[in-house]
Amino acid sequence: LETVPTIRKLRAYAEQIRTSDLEKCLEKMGDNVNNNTRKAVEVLSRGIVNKLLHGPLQHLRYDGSDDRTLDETLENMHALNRMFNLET
Amino acid sequence: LETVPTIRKLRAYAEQIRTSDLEKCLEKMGDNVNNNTRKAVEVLSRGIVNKLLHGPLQHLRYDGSDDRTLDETLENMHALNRMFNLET
Amino acid sequence: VNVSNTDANVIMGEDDSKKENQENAFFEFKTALELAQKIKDPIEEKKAARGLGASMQRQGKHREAIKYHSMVLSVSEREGEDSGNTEAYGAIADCYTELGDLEKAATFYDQYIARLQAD
Amino acid sequence: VNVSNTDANVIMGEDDSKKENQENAFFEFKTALELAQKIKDPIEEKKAARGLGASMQRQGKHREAIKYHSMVLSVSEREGEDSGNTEAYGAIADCYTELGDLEKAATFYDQYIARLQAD
Repeated sequence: LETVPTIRKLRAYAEQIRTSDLEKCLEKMGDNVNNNTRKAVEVLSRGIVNKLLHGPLQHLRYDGSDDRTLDETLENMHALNRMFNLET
Repeated sequence: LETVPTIRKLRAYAEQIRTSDLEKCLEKMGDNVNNNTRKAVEVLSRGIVNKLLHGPLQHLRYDGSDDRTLDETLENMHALNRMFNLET
Repeated sequence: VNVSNTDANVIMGEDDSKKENQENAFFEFKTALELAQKIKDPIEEKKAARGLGASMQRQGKHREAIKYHSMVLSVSEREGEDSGNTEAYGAIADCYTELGDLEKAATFYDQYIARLQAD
Repeated sequence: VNVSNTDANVIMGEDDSKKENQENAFFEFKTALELAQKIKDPIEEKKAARGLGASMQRQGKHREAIKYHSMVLSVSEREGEDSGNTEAYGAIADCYTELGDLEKAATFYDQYIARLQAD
């Protein structure tokens, strides 16, 4: 449970990057972009972020059943907090 | 220097996700996609990946001058290896 | 009378900016939701519900936000089609985190994380 | 003679697949590079050089790959315009890593990492 705030912050961090870059991309495409294209680009941005976050977020969840120890999960959390500057 | 192989593998991991999702996106857009759109989408995919990797990769480099300790850098490396399954 | 009206407008104008825009957004999404339910368009219904949830979150109303994000999950269940569920699970978990209910947050994050690698 | 020609074709066909495609790619990029240099189009010149570098990497020829990726950096310097440099630094570092020269790899990764947040 201690890792929940880190999950929250890492999600927010990634979402900010995603929406900002997506906006810039749609701006560049101009007004004549159709809904199909808009949707494909949205799915692209979400897909990349989700797949990149999958590993780290999975390693922040400790369900007691698998090989991972609680210590390791907390080390992952500390490393992510450092690397993404999430403590603030 | 010990962290160099991790940098290499994390880059490769992210690049595989990026190119695969980018390809799917361009397929969905079909043949009538112009060069401007194609370039915007390519820049989007690269921008998201680069910005998300920036924190972790920066924390894998230890130049001896800043606050970060060598131990911390190695802990970051171990955590990334675990979380992205890079050891194989 | 004129002066006090103007004052009121100034104060309202100052209250504008982000929050006012959120309220405009709320009413737009609300209208969209009712319309989507009337014409029975589940995809638009989910989009409107997600928009309402996001708008509530930005206003700090996390309980209401959970209600709207959960609507996405119900529509998915009703229609047997799960688009938007990953984001809904994540958003609901975010709200529970903000409300300090880390147990519930963890449950929803687990659902969210389990879906991250799908396309 | 006919049979042996066909045999040769079968063998060549079997040799196709990935590696052959890489070689085709190499010749296409090589032609593109020469054309771009002739018509003095630095952007296309860099794209062709990057393509040649990537193609060499996929064939495991990391020294040659470094040569082509470095060409991107030289064109940038010549033109005073740095598009493609981030990727070139990263790719050169990857090649040095594969060659076991971790010192050089680290130097190029530093250049790469320093550029990751720019747009």
